[in-house]
Amino acid sequence: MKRTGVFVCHCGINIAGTVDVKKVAAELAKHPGVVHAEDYVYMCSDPGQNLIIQAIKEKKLDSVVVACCSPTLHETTFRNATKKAGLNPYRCEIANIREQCSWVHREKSKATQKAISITRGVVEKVRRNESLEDVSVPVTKRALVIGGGIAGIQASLDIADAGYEVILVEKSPSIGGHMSQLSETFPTLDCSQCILTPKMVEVSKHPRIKLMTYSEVQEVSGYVGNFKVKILKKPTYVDPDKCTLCDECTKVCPIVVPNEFDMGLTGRRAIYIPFPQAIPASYTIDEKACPGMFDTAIACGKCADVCKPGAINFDMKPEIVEVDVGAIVVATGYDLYDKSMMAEYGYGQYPDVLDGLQFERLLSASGPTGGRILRPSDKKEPKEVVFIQCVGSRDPELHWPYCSKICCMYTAKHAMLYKHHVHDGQAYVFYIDIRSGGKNYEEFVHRAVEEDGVLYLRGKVSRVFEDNGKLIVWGVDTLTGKQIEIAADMVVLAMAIRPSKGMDELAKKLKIALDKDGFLAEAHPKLRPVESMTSGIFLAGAAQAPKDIPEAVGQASGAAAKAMAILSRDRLFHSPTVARVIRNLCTGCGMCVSVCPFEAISLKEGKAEVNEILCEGCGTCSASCLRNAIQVKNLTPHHIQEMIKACLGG
Amino acid sequence: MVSLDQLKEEVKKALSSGKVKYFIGYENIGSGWQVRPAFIRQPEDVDRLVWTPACFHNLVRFLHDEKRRRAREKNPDIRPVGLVVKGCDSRSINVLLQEKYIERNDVYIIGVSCELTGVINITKLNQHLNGLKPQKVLFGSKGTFKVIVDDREIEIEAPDILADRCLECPANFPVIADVILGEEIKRNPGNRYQSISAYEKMALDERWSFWQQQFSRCLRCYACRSVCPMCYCDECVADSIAYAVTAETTADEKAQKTRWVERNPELSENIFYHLVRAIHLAGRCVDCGECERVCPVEIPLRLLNKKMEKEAKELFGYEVGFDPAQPPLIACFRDNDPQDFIR
Amino acid sequence: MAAEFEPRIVAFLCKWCSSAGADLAGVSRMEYPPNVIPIQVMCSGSVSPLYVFSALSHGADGVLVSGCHPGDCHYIKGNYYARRRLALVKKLLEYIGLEPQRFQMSWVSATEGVKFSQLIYDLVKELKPLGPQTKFRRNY
Amino acid sequence: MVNNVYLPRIGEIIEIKDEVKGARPIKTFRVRLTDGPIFSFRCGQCAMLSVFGKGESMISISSSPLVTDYLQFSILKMGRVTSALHEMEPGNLIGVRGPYGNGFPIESWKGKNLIFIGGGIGLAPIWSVLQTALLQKDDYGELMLIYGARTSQDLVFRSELQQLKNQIPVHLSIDVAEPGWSEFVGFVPQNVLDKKPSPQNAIAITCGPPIMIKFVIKALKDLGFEDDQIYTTVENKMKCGIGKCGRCNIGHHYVCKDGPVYSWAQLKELPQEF
Amino acid sequence: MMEKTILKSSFPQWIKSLQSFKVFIPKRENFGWELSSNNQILEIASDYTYPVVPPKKLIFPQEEIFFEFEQNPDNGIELKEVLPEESPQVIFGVRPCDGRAVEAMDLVFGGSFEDLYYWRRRRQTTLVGLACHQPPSENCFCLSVEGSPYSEDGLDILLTDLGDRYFVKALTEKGEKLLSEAPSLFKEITPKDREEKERVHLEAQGKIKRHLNGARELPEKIKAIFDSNFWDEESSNCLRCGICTYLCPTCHCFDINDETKSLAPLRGRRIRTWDTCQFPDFTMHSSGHNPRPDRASRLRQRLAHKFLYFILLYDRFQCVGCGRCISLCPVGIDIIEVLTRARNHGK
Repeated sequence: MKRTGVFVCHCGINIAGTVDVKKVAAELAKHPGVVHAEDYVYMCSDPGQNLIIQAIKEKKLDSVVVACCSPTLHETTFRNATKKAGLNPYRCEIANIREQCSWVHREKSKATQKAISITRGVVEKVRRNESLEDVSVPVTKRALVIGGGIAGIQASLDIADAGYEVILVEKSPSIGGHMSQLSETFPTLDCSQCILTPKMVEVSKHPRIKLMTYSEVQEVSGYVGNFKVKILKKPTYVDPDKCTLCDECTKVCPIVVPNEFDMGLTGRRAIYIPFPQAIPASYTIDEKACPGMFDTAIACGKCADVCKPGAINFDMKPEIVEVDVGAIVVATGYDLYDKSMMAEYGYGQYPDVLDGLQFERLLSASGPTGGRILRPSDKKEPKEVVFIQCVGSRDPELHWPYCSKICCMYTAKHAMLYKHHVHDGQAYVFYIDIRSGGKNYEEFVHRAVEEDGVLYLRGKVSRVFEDNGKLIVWGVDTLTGKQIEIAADMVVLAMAIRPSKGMDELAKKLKIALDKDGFLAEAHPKLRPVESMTSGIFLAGAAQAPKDIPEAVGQASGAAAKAMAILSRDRLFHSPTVARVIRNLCTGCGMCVSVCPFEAISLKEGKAEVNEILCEGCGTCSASCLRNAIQVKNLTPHHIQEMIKACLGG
Repeated sequence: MVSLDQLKEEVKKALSSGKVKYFIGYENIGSGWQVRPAFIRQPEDVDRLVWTPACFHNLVRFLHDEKRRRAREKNPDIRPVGLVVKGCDSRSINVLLQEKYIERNDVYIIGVSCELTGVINITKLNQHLNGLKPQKVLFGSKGTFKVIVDDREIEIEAPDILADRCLECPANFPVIADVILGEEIKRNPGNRYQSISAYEKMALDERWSFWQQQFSRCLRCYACRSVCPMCYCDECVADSIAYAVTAETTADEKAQKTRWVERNPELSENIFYHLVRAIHLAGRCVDCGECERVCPVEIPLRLLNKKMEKEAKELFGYEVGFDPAQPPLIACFRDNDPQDFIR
Repeated sequence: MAAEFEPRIVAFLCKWCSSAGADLAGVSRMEYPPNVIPIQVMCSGSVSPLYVFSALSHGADGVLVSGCHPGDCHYIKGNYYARRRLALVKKLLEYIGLEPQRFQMSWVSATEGVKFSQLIYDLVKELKPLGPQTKFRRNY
Repeated sequence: MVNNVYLPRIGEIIEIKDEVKGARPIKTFRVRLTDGPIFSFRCGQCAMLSVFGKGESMISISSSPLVTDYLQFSILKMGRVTSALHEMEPGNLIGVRGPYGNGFPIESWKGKNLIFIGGGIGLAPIWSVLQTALLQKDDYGELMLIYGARTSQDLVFRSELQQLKNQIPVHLSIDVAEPGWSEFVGFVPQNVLDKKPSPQNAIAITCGPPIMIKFVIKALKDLGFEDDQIYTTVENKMKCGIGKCGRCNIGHHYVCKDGPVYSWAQLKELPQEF
Repeated sequence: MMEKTILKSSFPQWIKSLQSFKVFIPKRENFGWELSSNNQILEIASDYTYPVVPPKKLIFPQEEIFFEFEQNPDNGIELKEVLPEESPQVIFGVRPCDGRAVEAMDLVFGGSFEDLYYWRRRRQTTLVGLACHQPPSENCFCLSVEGSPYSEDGLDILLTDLGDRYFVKALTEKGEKLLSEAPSLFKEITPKDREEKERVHLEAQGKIKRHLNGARELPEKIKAIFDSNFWDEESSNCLRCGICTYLCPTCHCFDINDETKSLAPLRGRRIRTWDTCQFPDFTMHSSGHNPRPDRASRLRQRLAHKFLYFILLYDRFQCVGCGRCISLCPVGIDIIEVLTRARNHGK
C-alpha cells in the first residue's frame, strides 16, 4: 500500500496547544508512501471529514490515518467518512495524540516528537491493513431452553411471547422444578403452587413453545445463530394424548419406590404422575423401577390391563430429535448438597433430621402430612425444632466456600411457618450471620424473630446425635462463647445449593465453562452476567449461582432478552478483525484451541480453523502460536513489528 | 544391563513382521567407537546396531523427516517408524504427542533404560584420558563406563564423564515405550539445576558479558535447531532457512512475511534468534542436550533451556514430557500463578 | 554537556483496560513524561514474546506490557496467559543479563489513570540511570 | 579501478503499464538509468533490479537491444521484491545492474524462420527477440508467435499483440473457454500441435512455466524439430547474478552467468535441477 | 623464493615487528582453536591443530556490507559503497589444506566478474602456512585430493616446525616482505635444516590415516549415479544444518539481503552473508518451487560441487581434505565414506 493520507487534528487547542501539529503533518509528509498530510482545527467536524473524503478521492488515497483523540471516540466517525469516500473503513486508523499525548505532556518539542512517533507507527499499521467486510451468518429464529424450572419457564414464555419458537427441554417427566415443591414463598408467604401452576399451563398451551419433558440434550454443535442440537426423548411408555388421568394404573401397580417429589418422605408407584398439577398431565412408567422393563420380565402388565384408553405402550423407544436453534438458554437449576457428606449432623441417619426441601414438603398442604408438621419417625408434632444454616456452604475447608444465598430467607420462613403451625413450639436457628438483602427481606427476618419468637443463635453446630428419642444438638454461641446443647425433636438443615446433577456433562456438550464451584460461568461477572463465554448461549437461574425466585425470574427474562436480540435479526454481523489461520504454517498443535476463551478455534484435518462468528479477535491465540500461524487480521505480528520499527524511528 | 542382542532381536522382530516401516537405532561410525544414527530397513541389517555410552543422539528428531516425507508422498507407507529411545528422548515423544505432531501409532518405541549411567560427554572423556585415544567405550557394571585404550581396559566412574544433562536427569527411564530394555533403576539426580546455579548467582553485568561472548560467536548454522526434536516447524519464525510456501501463498503474504531476525550474524540478531528459541522451547524442551552437543562453537545452549525448565517448574509446577495429555505450558494457567513481578 | 538521557519505552497497552486507563489519565490531564510510545493491542494476551524482543532489538530502552487486572480481562483469561508467558520472558531476559527494569508488566484498569501516569513516571525514573539499552539493540 | 559488480546503477521508472490484474498481476516497467545511457545487452539477457530495503530480483529484459532509450521489464508479482516493484510509481528509483546471462544466439539464426512459443509471463524474454527480429525483418525468414495464458485477462502485451497480428501470424490461446473468445482454447502445447509450425529451416524459441516448456518441447519433437532447433530459458533462484553465490546452478552451469538461454540439445545433458 | 630459519625463541619478536599488520594467531578457546588478533599471543602453540572456523572467514567474512543506501532530501537515492578497509593482515598458522582452499576460492571470486570485496581483503592478506608435522585431525585426507601436509599452494610463507626453530619458506613477494620486517631474526638455512624439513614433511605424510581412493574417478561416477536413490540413503540422517559448509574452507556460497535502518528517510544497507546449499530455502523459488527439495539433492549438490562441477570448471577438487565436515558433523556423515560408497555404488 503506497498512498496514505495523514490528517492531523488540532482539536482546537487540545492537541495544538501542546503538539506542533504543522510539524507532525510536515514530518509525516516525508514518510515513504504518505502522499498527503494536512492538519485541520477539528477533523471530526463536517468540514474536517470532508477534507478527508476529498483527499481520498482526489489523491486516490488507499489508506488514511487520522491523528486525533482516542479511537474510542471517533474511530467510527472517521471510518464512516472513509467509507463514504469509497474506501474500505478498515483502511482508516486513528493515532491517539490527544489522550495519550497532548493532554499528558507539557513540553511542546517532546510531545510533538512523540506524536510523530505514534502517527508513524499507525501509518505503518494502516498501510498493511486489509480491506475487510463484516462477517455475517443467517440466524435460525428459534430458541432452546434447557430446564423447566421457574427460570426456564419464564425464559420460554418471554421468548415465545415475543414471537419466536421455543423448544423447552426438561429431563424429568414434568416441568415446574423445585418451585413446585415449595409450600409458601418468602417474603410474601404466597402459595408457591398457586403462582407457578398458571405459568406451567401457559407453557403447555403456548402455540410457539414445544415442550419436551423426560428429555435430555445429547449433543450440541454449531455456533451462535446456528446451533444444531440432538435431544434424547426418553420413553414414558404412556401416550399422553390418550391418558385421561383416571389414576387406575397406580392403584394396581405393585411396585413402590421413594417419591422424589416428596423428597423421599413418601412412596410412589412404578407408574406415576409426579404431582397432581404436573405438566404435561400424564403418567410415566419409571423404567428403573418397573420390573416389566427388564428382559427377564416378571412383567405384570397390570397397568396396561386396567388402562381403558389403552394409553400404555411398552414398546415405546427412546427417540432422538434433531433441532436447529439460534440461541440457547441454560436454566438447569440446582440440587441440594449430597446428604451423605453431612454425617456429623446425622442427616440420612436419623429420620427426623431433614433438609429444607423435605421440610417444605411437610409444610405443603399437598405434602405427605397434608400440611401438618409431624416427625417422620413417629408422626408426632415436634415441640423443639433446630434449624441449622450454612450446612455445606461457607465452609472452604470441608465443603463449599460460597454462600448459598437463599437459606437465610427460607430458614426464617420455615421457622416462622413452623410457629404458625405449632404455636407452642420453639424454633432455634443456628446462623453465621443473616443475609437478608432483598426487597422486604430484612423485615421478614425481623418478623420471624419479633412476632414469632424464633430464637436465633449465632454459632455453629458441631454435632447432632440421638439420645433417648431426642436429637441432641451441640453447638457454640459465638456471641456469648457458651456451649449450647438443645434436645430437639426435629433438626432442619439448610443444605448448600449445588448445580443440578449432570450439569457438568451438559456444560461440556455446550462447550461452556464452569466456575470453580461447578456453577455455570458467566462471560463477565459484572457486565455480562447472563451470557456464557460462548456466544449465543445464555444462563438463567440457579445453574449460574444460587438465587431466589425473583432473581431467577429476573435473570431468565434477561437471558430471554439477550436471546431475542439474536433471534430478532435475520443475519448476525460481527467485526471482521478476527483470527485467521495461515494453513501452511499451522502444524495443528492445538495451542490456539486451548487458549481461545471463546471456543472459536477447532482442529480440522490437522489444522486450526477459526469460526469467525465466535472469534472476538483478542489475539491470545496468535501470541501462543509458536509459528505465527494464526494471526488477527489487521493486527498481525507483521503489523506490530512495523509499528515498533516506525515508532522507534526505524 | 541393556542387552544388545535383545535389542537386535526386538528390531529384527519388528522389521520382519512388517510392523515397522524402518528402524532408527545407532551404529558405529566406520571402525571407530563413535556412533551415529542408523537407518535399518532390512532384518538382516540389525547387526549394524550398537548400544554404547556414545549413543547420545536423540533419534526422535528424525520423525520430522518422516512426517514431511509422508506429506510429500501420494500414497505414503504409514506404518510406524521404529526408534530406540532413552529416558530423555522418550519424553520428547510425549511432547510431540502432546502437540499432536505425531500419533502414538506413528512410532514403535524400543525404550532403553540408562540405569545407573547415561551417555558420555566426549570432551570430558578426552580430558579424563588425557590425550589417550579410546578404542571402545562401553557400559561397565554398576554405574561405570569401560573404556578400552591401547588394548587396556579402564573403568571410569560414571559421574566423571557423564554428559551434564545426564547428571541432572529427572528420569533416566523411558516414560513411553512399546518394549523396554534394561532395568528401571532410580538414579538420584541431585540438584537438577546444578549447571545453571553458578550463572544465576552471577552479577547482572557478569552474566551479560558471559552470554555476550557466547552469542557473539554463533555462526547461525542452525545445527541447534536442526537437531532439536521440538524444532519441527516448517518455517522458523525466528529466522527461516526454509519457507513454508505453497502454490496458494499469495505475493502479498510472501511480501508481508515478518522478518524478525536479519541474516547477518551480528550479536543483536544472534541473541534474538536464541532468545526466541529458548522461549519457544520453554515447557517443551526435555533437556536431551543435543543442541549444545552439536554446536560447533560450543555455545552452552542447555543453560538457556535448563533455566526455562527450572522456571516452569518453580513458577508453575510444570514438568515436561511425562504426560502427553497435559496442556502445553503456555496454553494453560493457574489462577494463582505468581505475579509479584507485575506492577 | 550532553542533554539528559531520555529513555524510549514501548508500551503495549490492552485496548479495554490499560489503553482506556491511559486515556483516562489524559482526560484527567495527569501529566507524565513523554518517553512512552503506546501501541494498542486488543489484549495483553496477544503480546507475543517476539514483540518484546523486537522492541528491544529496535532500540527500545524499556518495554512495558500492560493489561487488565486478573479477573477483569475483557476476553476473560487473556491476561492470565500473558502473565505466565511474560513471566518466562522476564526471567529469560534477566538471565541473559538485561536489567530487570527494562522489561516490565503492569495491571492498569480503565479507572486507573492515576496509576498509569505514576507508572510511567516510575519507569522513566528507573530507566534514566541505566542509560541507553545497547545490549539487544541492533547496531544497524 | 575495478568495477564493483555488486553496486547497482540507479534507474528511474519512467512508465508503468498494467498488463494483467487480479491475483497474479503483471506490470510492465520502462526504466532509464539516471547516470547515463542504458547498457548494451543481448536479447534474452537479464538485469538485477533492486528495490532498496527489499532486495534484488533477476528480471529478463523484454525490450529489444535496438531500443536504447529505456529498458523494459514485465514483472509478475510474486514475492517480496516484485511486490514492492508493483507498488512503485513513475518517478520512483530502483537499482539496476547487469546485463547478465548469455542471451539468445540470434546472429546464428539469420535467414531462419523463427517460431516464438510463449506462455503467461514467459512472453517477456521472447518479446525482446521478437521485437528485434521485427526491426531487422530482412535478416530473418518467416516469424510466427504462438502464445497462451490461463484466461484472456492473463495475456500480457494485449494491445501490442493486436498490432502484431498485422505483421506476422499470431496464434493465441487460453486454457478454458470464455465468452467472446474466438481463438484456440486449450494449452499452449496443444496449440502448437494444432498450428503445426514447420521445422524446415526453423528455430523455435519457447518460454513459460516449466510444465508448459516440457510439453511444448515434446510437441516440437513430434513435429520434427531437432534438439538444436529448440531454444528455451531456465529460471532459478538467483542472488549475485554473476555465478558466485552458488544457488542457481544446474550442474556446473550457473544459470545467471551461463544461462538462462539453452538449446534443448544443451539442456537435456544437464541435471534437471530447475 | 627465499628460505630461512627462525628460532622459536625469536618468533615473538618477529610478530612484534609486524606493527603495520593486523596479525592473527591461533588461540585456544573452549570450543577449539580460533584465529585471533588478540595481540597478547606471540607464538603458535605446540599443540595447535587447526582453527575450527577456517581462515576463509578473514578473507570472505560471514558478513560483508556491500553498500549503504540513503534517500536524500530531493528523494534521490545515494549509494555509499562500503569497501573493506585498506589494512594489511597476516594470518599465522594456516594449514596447507586451508591455503589450498583459499586458492580454490580465488578461482570463484576471480574470473569474468571480479569480486571487489573479496580481492581487497585477499590482496591485503598474507597467509603464513604451517606445515603439519602430524595431522591436525584424525579425519585429515589431504593426500587424496591432491594436497599434502606441506603443500605451498595459496600460501605466502610456509613454516615447518623443526623443534626449536621453524624452517621458513617465503613463497611470494608478500611473504618475503614479511620476512623483511625483521631480517635479523632469520638465519640462512643449512643443509641440515633442509634435510630435517624434508624428514618432517615425509613423516607427516605417513601419519595421515584416512584416504579417499580414486578421487579423480568420482566426477564420472557422480554423473552416473546422479539420479539414483543412493543419495536418499546417504542423506537419511542429515539434519540439514550448515556445519559442513559453513566450516568448509572452500565453500563460498552466499546470500545478499537488504536491511533497513529507517523508513523516513529510507536508509539501509545491502549485505552479503554466508549461505549454504544445505538450507532448504537456498534454491527455493519465490513461487515455492524448489529444484533441490530434499536432503538427498542437497547432499548431492554439496558433493557434486566439490567433486564434479568444480573439476569441470577449474580442473581441481573443491575439497582440500581438511576433514572438518567429518569431525564436526553431528550425525557422522563422512564425506570419505559417502564418496567411497558412491564409487562402489552399483558395482
